Amino acid sequence: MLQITCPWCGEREGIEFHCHGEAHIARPENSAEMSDAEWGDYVFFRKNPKGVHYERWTHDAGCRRWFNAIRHTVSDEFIAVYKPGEAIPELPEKYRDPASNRTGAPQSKETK
Amino acid sequence: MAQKNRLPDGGRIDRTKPVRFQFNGKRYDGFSGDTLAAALLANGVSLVGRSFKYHRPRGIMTAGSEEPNALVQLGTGARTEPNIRATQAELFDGLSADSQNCWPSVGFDIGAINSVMSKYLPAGFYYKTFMWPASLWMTYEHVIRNAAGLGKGPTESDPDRYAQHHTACDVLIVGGGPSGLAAALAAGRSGARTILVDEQSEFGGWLLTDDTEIDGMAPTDWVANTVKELAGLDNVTLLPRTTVSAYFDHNFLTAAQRVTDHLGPQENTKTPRQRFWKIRAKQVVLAQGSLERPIVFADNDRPGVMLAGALRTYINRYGVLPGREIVVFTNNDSAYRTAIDAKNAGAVVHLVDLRPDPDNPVVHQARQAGIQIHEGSAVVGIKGAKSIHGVEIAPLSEDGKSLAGPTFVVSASLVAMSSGWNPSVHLFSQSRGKLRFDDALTTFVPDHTPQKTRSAGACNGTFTLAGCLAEGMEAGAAAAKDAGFDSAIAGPSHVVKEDAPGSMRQVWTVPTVHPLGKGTRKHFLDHQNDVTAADVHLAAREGYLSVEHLKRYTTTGMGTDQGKTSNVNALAIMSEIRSASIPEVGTTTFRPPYTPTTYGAMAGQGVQELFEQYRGTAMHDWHVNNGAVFEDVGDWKRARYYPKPGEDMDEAVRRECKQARETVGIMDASTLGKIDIQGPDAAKLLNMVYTNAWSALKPGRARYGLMLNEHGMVFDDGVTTCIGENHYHMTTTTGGAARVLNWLEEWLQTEWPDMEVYCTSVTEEWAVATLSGPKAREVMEAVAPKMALDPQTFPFMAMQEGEVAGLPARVFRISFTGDLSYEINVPARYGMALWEALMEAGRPHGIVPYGTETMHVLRAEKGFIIVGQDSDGTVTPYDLDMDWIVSKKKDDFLGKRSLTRTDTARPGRKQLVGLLTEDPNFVLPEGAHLVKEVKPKPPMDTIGHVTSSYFSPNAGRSIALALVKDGLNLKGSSFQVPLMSGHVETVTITDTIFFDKEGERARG
Amino acid sequence: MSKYSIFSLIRNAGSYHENWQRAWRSPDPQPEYEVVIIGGGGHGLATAYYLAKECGIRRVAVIEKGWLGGGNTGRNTTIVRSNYLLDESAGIYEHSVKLWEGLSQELNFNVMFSQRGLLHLAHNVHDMQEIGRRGNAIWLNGIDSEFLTPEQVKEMVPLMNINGRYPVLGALLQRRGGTARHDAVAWGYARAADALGVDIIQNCEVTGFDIKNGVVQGVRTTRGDIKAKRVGVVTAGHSTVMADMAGFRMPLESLPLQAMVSEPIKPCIDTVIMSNAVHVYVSQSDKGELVVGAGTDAYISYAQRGGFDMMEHIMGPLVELFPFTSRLRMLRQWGGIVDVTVDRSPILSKTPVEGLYFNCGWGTGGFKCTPGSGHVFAHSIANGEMHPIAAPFSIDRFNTGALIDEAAAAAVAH
Amino acid sequence: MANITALARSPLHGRMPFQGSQTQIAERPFIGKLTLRGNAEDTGFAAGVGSILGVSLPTEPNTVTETGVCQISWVGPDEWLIYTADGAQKPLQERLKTALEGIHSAVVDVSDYYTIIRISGTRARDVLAKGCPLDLHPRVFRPGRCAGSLFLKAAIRIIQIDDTPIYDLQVRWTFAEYLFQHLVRGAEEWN
Ligand SMILES: Cc1cc2nc3c(=O)[nH]c(=O)nc-3n(C[C@H](O)[C@H](O)[C@H](O)COP(=O)(O)OP(=O)(O)OC[C@H]3O[C@@H](n4cnc5c(N)ncnc54)[C@H](O)[C@@H]3O)c2cc1C
Ligand SMILES: NC(=O)c1ccc[n+]([C@@H]2O[C@H](COP(=O)([O-])OP(=O)(O)OC[C@H]3O[C@@H](n4cnc5c(N)ncnc54)[C@H](O)[C@@H]3O)[C@@H](O)[C@H]2O)c1
Ligand SMILES: Cc1cc2nc3c(=O)[nH]c(=O)nc-3n(C[C@H](O)[C@H](O)[C@H](O)COP(=O)(O)O)c2cc1C
Ligand SMILES: [Zn+2]
Repeated sequence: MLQITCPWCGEREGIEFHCHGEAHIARPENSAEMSDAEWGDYVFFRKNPKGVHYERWTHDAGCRRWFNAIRHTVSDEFIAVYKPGEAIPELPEKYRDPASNRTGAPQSKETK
Repeated sequence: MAQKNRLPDGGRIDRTKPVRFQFNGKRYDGFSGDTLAAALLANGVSLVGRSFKYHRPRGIMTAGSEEPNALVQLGTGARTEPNIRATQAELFDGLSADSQNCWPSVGFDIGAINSVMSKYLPAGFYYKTFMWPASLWMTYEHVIRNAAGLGKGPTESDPDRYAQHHTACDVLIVGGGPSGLAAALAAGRSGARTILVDEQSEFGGWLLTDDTEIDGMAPTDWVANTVKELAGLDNVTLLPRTTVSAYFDHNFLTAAQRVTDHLGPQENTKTPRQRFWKIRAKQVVLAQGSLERPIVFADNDRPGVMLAGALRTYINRYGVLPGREIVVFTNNDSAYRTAIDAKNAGAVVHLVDLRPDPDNPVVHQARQAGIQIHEGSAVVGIKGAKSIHGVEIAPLSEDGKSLAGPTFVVSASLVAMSSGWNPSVHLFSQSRGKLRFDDALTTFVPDHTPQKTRSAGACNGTFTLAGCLAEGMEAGAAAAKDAGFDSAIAGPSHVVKEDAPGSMRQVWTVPTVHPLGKGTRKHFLDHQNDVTAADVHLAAREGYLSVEHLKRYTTTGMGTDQGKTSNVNALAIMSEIRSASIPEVGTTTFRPPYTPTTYGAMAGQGVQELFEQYRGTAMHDWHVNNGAVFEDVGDWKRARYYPKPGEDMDEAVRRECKQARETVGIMDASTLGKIDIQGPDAAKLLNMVYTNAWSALKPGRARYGLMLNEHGMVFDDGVTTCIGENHYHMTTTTGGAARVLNWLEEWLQTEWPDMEVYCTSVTEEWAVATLSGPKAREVMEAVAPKMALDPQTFPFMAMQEGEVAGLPARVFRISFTGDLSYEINVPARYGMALWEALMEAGRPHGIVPYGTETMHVLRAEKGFIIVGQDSDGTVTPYDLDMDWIVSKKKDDFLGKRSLTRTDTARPGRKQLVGLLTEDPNFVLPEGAHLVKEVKPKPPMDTIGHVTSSYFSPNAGRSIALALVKDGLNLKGSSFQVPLMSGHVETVTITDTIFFDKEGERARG
Repeated sequence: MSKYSIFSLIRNAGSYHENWQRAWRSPDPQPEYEVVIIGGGGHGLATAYYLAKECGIRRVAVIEKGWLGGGNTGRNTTIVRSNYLLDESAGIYEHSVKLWEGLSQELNFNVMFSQRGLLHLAHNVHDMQEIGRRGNAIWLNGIDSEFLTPEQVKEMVPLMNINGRYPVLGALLQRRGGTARHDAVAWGYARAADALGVDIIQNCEVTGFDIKNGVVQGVRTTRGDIKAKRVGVVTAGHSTVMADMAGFRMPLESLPLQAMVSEPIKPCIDTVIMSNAVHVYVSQSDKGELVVGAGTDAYISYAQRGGFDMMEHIMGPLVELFPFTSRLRMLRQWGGIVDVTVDRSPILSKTPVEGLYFNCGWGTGGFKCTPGSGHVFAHSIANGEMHPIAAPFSIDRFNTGALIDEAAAAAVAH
Repeated sequence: MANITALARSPLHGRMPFQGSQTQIAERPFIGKLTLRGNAEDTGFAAGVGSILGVSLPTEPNTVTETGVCQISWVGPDEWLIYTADGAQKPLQERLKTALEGIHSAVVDVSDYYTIIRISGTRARDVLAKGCPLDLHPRVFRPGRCAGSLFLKAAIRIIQIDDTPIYDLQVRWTFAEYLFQHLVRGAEEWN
């Protein structure tokens, strides 16, 4: 069972939370002009990195808020949590992995 | 009966409390404080069970939870339990246990034929045979299955209760030996919330066996003082009889506490039998101690061969000397203490030491005590099968690979062996800790772990008592400090006088007169799964060289003991074969639980009638009292129909259906999801989540909507009503309530944070009774005299607030039956009052309560879909023939783009249509398929399937809805529906409305 | 390859089992192969075997970063069945079950394929509709399928509680379904493939691809570069990691899936039982343990272990459905990394890189398809065109929308 | 409107309270409850609410503010629950709505959506520990604190009233029976 820090409620047991997959996937605004492949990429294709992952969680049983977390998918360690709209925290040095284009902060700085 | 092996005094048993028990039907006596194993040994019972594969006679090898051999069936009837370690079962009056995996008795076991056949049954033999003839495999398998397994499971429900317990602490200490106790003192004194856990009945660990003084005190006195001090600290929780079973991420550990097991079956089952602890610890100190290694020598599995430390425990802790003539076989110093204690207890002792020239104070002590020491020698064979009557000893060559002299036999009934100690790194390893191989100790010790945990004492490879105490103290203090507590007052260090342990000599496989695997003798590694040293050689020969392959091919370490005594020996032998170092061979993965954990304890109290909630509406009791039959819809209990005496479901539903259309029906619709939506951007939100347009909806007006996911597939539907300016009341399907709210919140909180909308679930705030049928208005007039009910002021798809039966209400003129309907919402507390008032008012009009089944028929008569039944997550609005609800004008809504993908927009998809059977009385089974062409037998190409199917009393025939490929273009065509029964029904594709095609009644 | 049989067993017993051959060689990688298969799980090994056996391609290497069968093949609950709803799924899974039926003999390795029958329980009206639809679909696809009444269920599995919180209203039975000995499948394919000349290279990790002008040239490994014009990637939970090396994305998430076994006991459950509403599935292995599983943890993890929550979630349902298990004990719990697609159907596909084929997305239920998947994948690689049974499972379906949505339609996995 | 209070039924209508020597469990039916949503940083909102409630909203997560008339607990960064005497909730809702006219906010009556189960006594904490993962140790959780969490499969909101300890558990109508039975089952071992 994970222990997760809700940006509002603090450290709580993982069973109060739910994970919703990759964060920072902005919904395209020009979907009418997108090809099937571009649209399919938005709907279905994910980074699924072995390493640092930017993802979305909700504190369902607590404050019912969505928030973002940076978690390492091998160690399952939470590197940071941040509220929607907050700037993406800088990744500590030891997690930066130039070899993989899957890890590292998302391309878009949008924090939706 | 006399306990012939019980020493006249000593031990921690309570001799004033005799305890009677049964083993294999025979009565015995023991004492309070005994384990079953101790009591059996006291009574001279050494044959306890039979092994898994060869059915070899087996006795008691250890004194703890690592026991591989002495597994028994404990208790009878509903409380019977298989595979209980006799070494862990505490004795209580009336305990009854039996040997398992043997027939007809443990003494004479037919299955022992496998032992004779053993040369044909090496590791993995079953992969090589039982293949011909192929048709016989299931028969072979049947025989194999019956031969395997150990004990028998119960066949009844468990009469006992269990509980779970969440807790958090600053410092969790696992193990209450000297290291753990010292750690607990340090942590406890600092004020940190401390939990000390030990799986045994009392704290003390090895100190209950050993006699080394601490601060000039007998070790047990030191333990008593320490426990007393800890018990007096209210920040310390002491949990004896509790096994930490698992170490998960972020310092989450689970532990199973045996609350009443040691007392036997309880009449008052209100006390849980076991309690399952879920512990979140800021810091963990592992002080699990160490487990002694057996020596791999010929016939080392005979009843009477036990670990040296275990023998010492039986002597000192239980006052039992299980044999009068004892051979102690060792490669290290620690077993000398066993020899000395056995000698002092009155036994004749031979010491066989693999080391050619042991020379330590303890060796001299042993000599002085008159013990004969055979140096550089080994036990190379055992005389006796069900018990031991002689031990063969021979000197070993320098490389340890062969005998260096003649074998001689000493008379003995017991062999105590020690090949060194393995730190218990199980939990450390589960914590994702990495191990390091220690060459001096020839075993794995903790290296580093990413979690906040420390190892102290024997589990850390520290084997001196002084070292354990010091390390424990230090770990406890450091853990408390890291948890935020100042530990300056941890206390002084302890004074212990002891000798430094000498070196060891590893002989991983002790030779015998025959080359390994060639004689009749077997060198056991994994006693429970009957894996021998020869099996490891075979596995290596066949290429199963990886330690993981070795494990799986030979099953070593896969028994109920998880190889606690065998794993390191197996690795060592493999490393010799591969000429690789032990760390190169590596270990298998340590997994939870540490020892097997009761399912009941993990399930806790949420079983049987408390398994899952029954969600019932405010009117639930009425349905119960009026004979409703319920159905499960998610976790809701919904009234399905209300049979009159003698009616079956079909009859009841036909009656309800007719009456609801002819007079008026009433249904409990409280379970529908309801969401209050407010804010300036509410309509904007609705426009995004529904396919149709919402901007123009006026207060007091309602509209039906479909929701799609981003894949473009329908995932919920419902009516949303404008309650006031920027204020809406959304309804969802019963099953979709939570999903829809989460969906709205997801978009609002993550994608559209600037939208000014608040959503609040109000599902249970409102109880809802639906009146439906031509007489509905009459009933309303009776109960809502102040409401304007004429269709002009209160038309179809309108909402009005007011008083119904004197209760504050919101009334919606919406309809899922296609008849004149009123959905009356009142605060849930008045649900029952509303329902009763409506029944009362409806009685003169012939009101009928109807359940979900009738609702399904009535809505199907009108072709209204049920999301999840007529659609399944692969269906678009177009597939449902609902183009009308997809706005062409809106720029965007969720799922819009997906509707135009190549496949989604393709013609010929499965589309929702009506079906009429040729035989109007034949009701198609839901799930039946339409085929292009009926063949004598499958396969047949299908073109669609029936989603809903009922007998419609109002249409006077059966009706059905179906998803059919290109169905919308096939109206009027006939197809066939073959059924497994052999019946083939012809159906004609129609539109989906079977009743009141013009839709006049709802508007009425 | 010397043949295994009762006679060879007796003969070898005479020589103290000292003359058994290695089940497979341990060769050094050669600089070039015709086909390289990445991943020595069941699917990869089966692919290599059928390439050599049926497609005449013997210069094949299987590259495995750890030990053979150490991925999901070695950690699954071994359920085999072909009672899938959709035609495409029925096509591939039934193809597989047919291969299972002769597999021990074909491989000369007893994989202990046990057709003890498999029950899907229905606990509510919705479940009944679901099994009704699926049962008929399966039957019309020519696959065995039976509906059982609660009484018949009770007769098959007397220890089941059919009157619990969610009573059993019926069940769907596939008698030809059952279990198999998972490790033996990997070893059996490895031994048979090795005998046909396939090089099985363990402890060798693929770290990259050599791709020129969109065409694969070979792979980079921890034991050097290996050339191959055709490469099949069969790495289950690590598929997106491999795709990343090749420069594209996959519609997959890698989730922990857990299982556990009880202590072994004498036979008490003779069938495989799956229940979605009560959310647990159980069978009893030949060794006597109850093998129990449930759903995936809900977050991506490559840790190959699960959290406690999911285990705990299985306990209530397990005791609810089988009250006698309350006094049994869990012996071991473990986890695998499963690669899950949105539609819960696998991907067998060409990729944006020519010559590079992917076989993945089997998620929680690919063990049963080990022979079938290997078979059609081998033919696809050999012919350069996807085998007709594999063709619907292309990556492209996530763009066109032609999902094979077993999840949405039937809500059954494993 | 006629006097209808006699017609009202709570979810645990007819259930005997559990009166153990070490734990007591009983429903507190019919407490007025309002969900209040709004942006606490919006001065208009804060002032509007303050003018009606007489106090400022608790903005520290998981804390409770008492006014003598109302008990206001933090639910989320833009969400509060207000408990008040039965019958007072509607007028309060109206007054809040009026005071917040033109300010983006919501006041929703959820009096019947939830009920409250009070658990008290020396074993109350142990009973809660059987299903609730919150750390309720007095060093961590005190009177004046609240939190949303779980009790087994029921979502609950918990408020500590005093050090006895007394806790109020808010639970959805349809989970009240489940929660109550579990609490009683949990308490039985000590009574
Ligand atoms: C707990 C659990 C229960 C399951 N239950 C069932 C069930 O009952 N029935 C069923 O049908 N299915 C079940 N499954 C699913 C099934 O196990 C898998 O779908 C199937 O085994 C996948 O086989 P595979 O050969 O594709 O993958 P794997 O066996 O995982 O093999 C992939 C291999 O690729 C290797 N690899 C990865 N990266 C590299 C690299 N870079 N270089 C070299 N090698 C690499 C890995 O080491 C691994 O050995 C279950 C899975 C789990 C985890
Ligand atoms: N060579 C030797 O002579 C030698 C070797 C090893 C140990 N020792 C002696 O043994 C003692 C070791 O002290 P220690 O405190 O480190 O260990 P210990 O063995 O005295 O105590 C460990 C305790 O941990 C408990 N335990 C283990 N796993 C557990 C689990 N999962 N959950 C709950 N409890 C668990 C055991 O029941 C035991 O009581 C010292 O006195 C040392 O001198 C001597
Ligand atoms: C069907 C099946 C049955 C198993 N039975 C046992 C068993 O009887 N004893 C055991 O220790 N492990 C058993 N295991 C679990 C393995 O020991 C091991 O945990 C699993 O293969 C995962 O590997 P890992 O734990 O080494 O990561 C079984 C695994 C499977 C898939
Ligand atoms: Zn929170």
